[in-house]
Amino acid sequence: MDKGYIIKLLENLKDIMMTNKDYLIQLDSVVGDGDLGLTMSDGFLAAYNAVKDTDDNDIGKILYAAGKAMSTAVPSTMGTLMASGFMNAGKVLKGTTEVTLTDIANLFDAYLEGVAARGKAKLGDKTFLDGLAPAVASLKASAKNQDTLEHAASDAAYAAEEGFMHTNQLLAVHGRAATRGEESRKLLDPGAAVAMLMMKAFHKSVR
Amino acid sequence: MDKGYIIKLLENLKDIMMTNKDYLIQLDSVVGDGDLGLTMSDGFLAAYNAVKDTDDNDIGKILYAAGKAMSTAVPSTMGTLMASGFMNAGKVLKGTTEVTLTDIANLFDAYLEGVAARGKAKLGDKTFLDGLAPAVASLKASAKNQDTLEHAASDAAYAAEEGFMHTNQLLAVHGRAATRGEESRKLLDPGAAVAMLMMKAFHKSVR
Amino acid sequence: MKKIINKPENYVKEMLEGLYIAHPDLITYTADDLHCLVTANKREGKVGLATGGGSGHLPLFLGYVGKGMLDGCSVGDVFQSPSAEQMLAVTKAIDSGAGVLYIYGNYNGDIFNFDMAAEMADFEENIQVLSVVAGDDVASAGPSAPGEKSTRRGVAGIFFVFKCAGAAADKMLPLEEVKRIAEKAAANVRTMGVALTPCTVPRVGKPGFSIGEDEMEIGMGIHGEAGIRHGKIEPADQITDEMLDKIITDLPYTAGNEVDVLVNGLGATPLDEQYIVTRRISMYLAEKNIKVHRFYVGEYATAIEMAGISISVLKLDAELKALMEAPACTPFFRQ
Amino acid sequence: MKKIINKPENYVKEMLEGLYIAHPDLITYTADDLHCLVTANKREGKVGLATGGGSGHLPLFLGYVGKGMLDGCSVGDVFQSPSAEQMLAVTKAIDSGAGVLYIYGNYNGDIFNFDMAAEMADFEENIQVLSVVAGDDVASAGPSAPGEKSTRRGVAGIFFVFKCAGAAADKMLPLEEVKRIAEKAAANVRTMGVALTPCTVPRVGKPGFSIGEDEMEIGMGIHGEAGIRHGKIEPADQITDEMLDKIITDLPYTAGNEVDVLVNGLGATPLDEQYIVTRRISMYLAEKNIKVHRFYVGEYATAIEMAGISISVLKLDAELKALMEAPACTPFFRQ
Ligand SMILES: Nc1ncnc2c1ncn2[C@@H]1O[C@H](COP(=O)(O)OP(=O)(O)O)[C@@H](O)[C@H]1O
Ligand SMILES: Nc1ncnc2c1ncn2[C@@H]1O[C@H](COP(=O)(O)OP(=O)(O)O)[C@@H](O)[C@H]1O
Ligand SMILES: [Mg+2]
Ligand SMILES: [Mg+2]
Ligand SMILES: [Mg+2]
Ligand SMILES: [Mg+2]
Repeated sequence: MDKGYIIKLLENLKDIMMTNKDYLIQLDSVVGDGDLGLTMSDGFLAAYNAVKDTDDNDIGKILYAAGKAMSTAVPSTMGTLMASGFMNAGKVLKGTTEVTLTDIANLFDAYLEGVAARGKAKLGDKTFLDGLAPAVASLKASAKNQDTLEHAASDAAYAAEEGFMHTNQLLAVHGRAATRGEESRKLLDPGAAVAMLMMKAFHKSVR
Repeated sequence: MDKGYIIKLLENLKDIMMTNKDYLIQLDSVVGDGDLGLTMSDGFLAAYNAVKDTDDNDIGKILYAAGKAMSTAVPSTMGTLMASGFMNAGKVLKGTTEVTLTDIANLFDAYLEGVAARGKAKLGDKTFLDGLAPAVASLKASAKNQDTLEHAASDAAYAAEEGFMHTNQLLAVHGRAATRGEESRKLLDPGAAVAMLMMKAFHKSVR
Repeated sequence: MKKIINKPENYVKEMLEGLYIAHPDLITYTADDLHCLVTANKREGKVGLATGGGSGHLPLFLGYVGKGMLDGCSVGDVFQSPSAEQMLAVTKAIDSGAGVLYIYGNYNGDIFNFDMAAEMADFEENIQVLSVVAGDDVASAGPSAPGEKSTRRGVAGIFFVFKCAGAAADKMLPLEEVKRIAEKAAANVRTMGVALTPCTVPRVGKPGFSIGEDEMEIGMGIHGEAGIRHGKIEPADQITDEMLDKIITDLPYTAGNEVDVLVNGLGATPLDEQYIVTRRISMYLAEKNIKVHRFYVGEYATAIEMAGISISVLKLDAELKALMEAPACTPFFRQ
Repeated sequence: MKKIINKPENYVKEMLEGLYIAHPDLITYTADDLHCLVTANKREGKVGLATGGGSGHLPLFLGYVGKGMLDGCSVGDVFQSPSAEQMLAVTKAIDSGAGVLYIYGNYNGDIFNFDMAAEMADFEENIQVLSVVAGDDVASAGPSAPGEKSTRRGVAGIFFVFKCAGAAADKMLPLEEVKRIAEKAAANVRTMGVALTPCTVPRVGKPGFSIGEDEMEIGMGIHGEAGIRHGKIEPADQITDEMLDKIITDLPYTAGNEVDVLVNGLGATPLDEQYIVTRRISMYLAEKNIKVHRFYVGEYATAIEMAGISISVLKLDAELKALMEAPACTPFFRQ
């Protein structure tokens, strides 16, 4: 798969954030300031628009450019974290023009790393990481097992969803949610919902 | 009559303002900021206190000192005007140690002059002047006619009351009341009520 | 009443105590009376400039005492004139033989007391005192006929009069000259304001009037005096234009004029809004070909915690412009 | 929502336009983007100081760009971080080879973006960038363990960090030294606030939270973050004492210490009340034998039109004291 696939992936990511704008707003309104639906739809749109007509074949550069566009468009907490994910994935995949399942596992792993390096949250801190990390682990296992791409994506989406659903067991320690202390525990984390949506879009992109 | 009478007059003025504190507050609340009852009772009290134990026999100096004390105690519109009245009366009566009806007519005439010079209002502007001016005219006429003091004071009190009652025909052109324009016309002027009370106290002081 | 205060009757006293604590290098008081505020840096031989008025308008009036502006200020209770005796005490403290100029706003109580103080200064102390009364609020009355006394209220525009007269006195000009300049500044400044919320005198404890939840009062005075119209709140640009229309045509200010502009917050209005208004003023005046020499933006004359803004415009000539540019250092104004 | 604005979505843009119109001698912008504010008086060879953050806190942050303080500020939407790219544009504009120091408040969005900008500046532009994050609000979290990152929010106390670092950079000290001084100032400042009313983000149009009619919230953050307790309004002296008790014991500040004190209005609170609080602080600290070198009183960091006050205390040593005394000239702060 070449850059055409990556751009399709970005398009699917944009579409799912647009479709779920109100859902994200609703989740973030309970825990935070309610802007997540707006920032994610605006941000992934900006990312997609920045590269959809690119002449570049370098998948790394494309991802980096998408991330930069996103960081400019939506400098909110999640906006900057998602941008950091794309930019780190871009650095890791720099020079690549074709990707396999292993590369895609590496892509999301680098994305996760980028977010983690920027946000300095730990697993279990009730953040985006708790949605994406299980999916990345699943992808890596699938790559090792030489699963089909579609099967790997389906498993990853399922893992992300489980990760998200599990966030209502966790205590928030970052951002606005953290100011609620113990009360935050029973709520679902909006950022982790974004991870779940990302993996759903990834699944769709390989079907 | 010597300074003993003047001090008694000041005492009666103080008493009547204390007794009518709420009445003046009420009148001023309709037209202005409602402080007139407080400033007049505080002001005439300060005037009386400043001279009640004086060793000075000079009636002019006593009146001047009473006015100065009043101006310090209550630097509001009416406070300063009443102080100016006393101070001008003091200047005119300076050196006098005994007073007759004619002197008292001069005293209130000078008081009126002092207020007018300070406030620069004209008769008919719906102010204190419209209460006091008819009383002073009446006193002067009584002095000319060589009326008894008590009779003169009674006439003056009556004239002041009439003057006050007449202020609901006049258009306010000074102070807060003026901001109401034509609407001010149907209201009684609180400052003119003070003139009426002054003349009532004067009447009491000679009975 | 949502205020961070102690006993309302101590409001002014405690505010003044805080002021003297915070600005010992610039201000002090005389006659053992906190209300008699004077500069800590008296200059011998200079004309003394004094103002005074009720509290509740900070930084007006006392905040402009310092270097290059005023020398003294008598401070009254909230919205109440200080006494003539207090004014006299300030006058005595700041006079150094060159005489004293009073500059204050056009309010009955203040006029009566300053007049009385001027007489006392003359009779009792042999100090020469002249007075300039500022009445810049175009919403408060029509223009006065030539020779007639203005019936307009004094509002934020008095800042320009303080600044020009202060710079003139600082140049060691004689009393008559300083007065001429103060009068010239006063004659060339016009102000208009808009209020969105009322204000609460601490001793009264509740707002003295009310403005509907979605309404504004155009032309309201800084004690809540009625304006020229009230109505629904409009966009900032529209409100600004309405105020400028009144101001510009009053003096009038015409194409080719150069002006200084003061955008003044009345107490609760954020600086952001003041700058949004500044932006529109700049566009409006550019269109009329009136050149802005300098904008002053911030809280210069407030009405306790009223929300609202006023705009003051000073028409400049070479003389006033140079005086406006002179340095000044006071607790609230530095240039 | 009682505001003098035009379309809420143009609030920040129009505010910025007004600012550039009013202060052309001090500030300008770079990268063709109003949000990328830089000094109009760049000094070659000097370490560049940049800050940034959401709008709604004027004069924070941009109001401290000028001579002797900051060189640049990226401006976000109301209560929202500016973007890393905007920060980078400011960084490029203010660097003159000596490197750039970022000083900003401890908020997630700002941290992420400033970190990203610092990386970009390094990778893409080869500009050396260091950062100091200010977290002075004692009400927002407990003190952090040694070596641990503070989780405290940055509030008005950042003014002291700007002032000290600004003066250090003005002395042409190298980047590492300016950073050391900024860190020292940040380590020695503590703040606590009290809020009486909520504030309204223009695009939202209604208050984000509410405070009971006769209630206050002690320790509330400048975006309305929950405080440490809410209750009936108390006398100013009592509120002041409660805030100072928390501040003083936190660092701690002890007998013999010398401090600078900032009494900050949050937007709608009149100066009078700020001085009433100043008075009490002076009494309180005198009793504890802590000497006040200087009081700063006024609006230094607001929360749109919130009513309330914060108190910040900076512990001085000879080095910080000299830096605090250095001159500065910015749109909102002159000394
Ligand atoms: N340090 C962090 N690392 C990873 N994710 C984080 C971190 N802090 C917050 N988040 C995520 O950000 C989400 C909120 O994002 P967003 O709405 O943009 O925040 P805000 O509006 O408060 O700036 C949270 O639900 C959480 O998942
Ligand atoms: N220029 C003036 N000359 C004489 N009396 C005046 C003048 N202006 C106002 N007054 C009187 O003052 C009264 C109001 O006094 P006061 O309550 O002290 O005023 P305020 O509270 O507005 O300062 C009016 O009722 C009127 O009689
Ligand atoms: Mg959010
Ligand atoms: Mg947000
Ligand atoms: Mg009254
Ligand atoms: Mg009154």
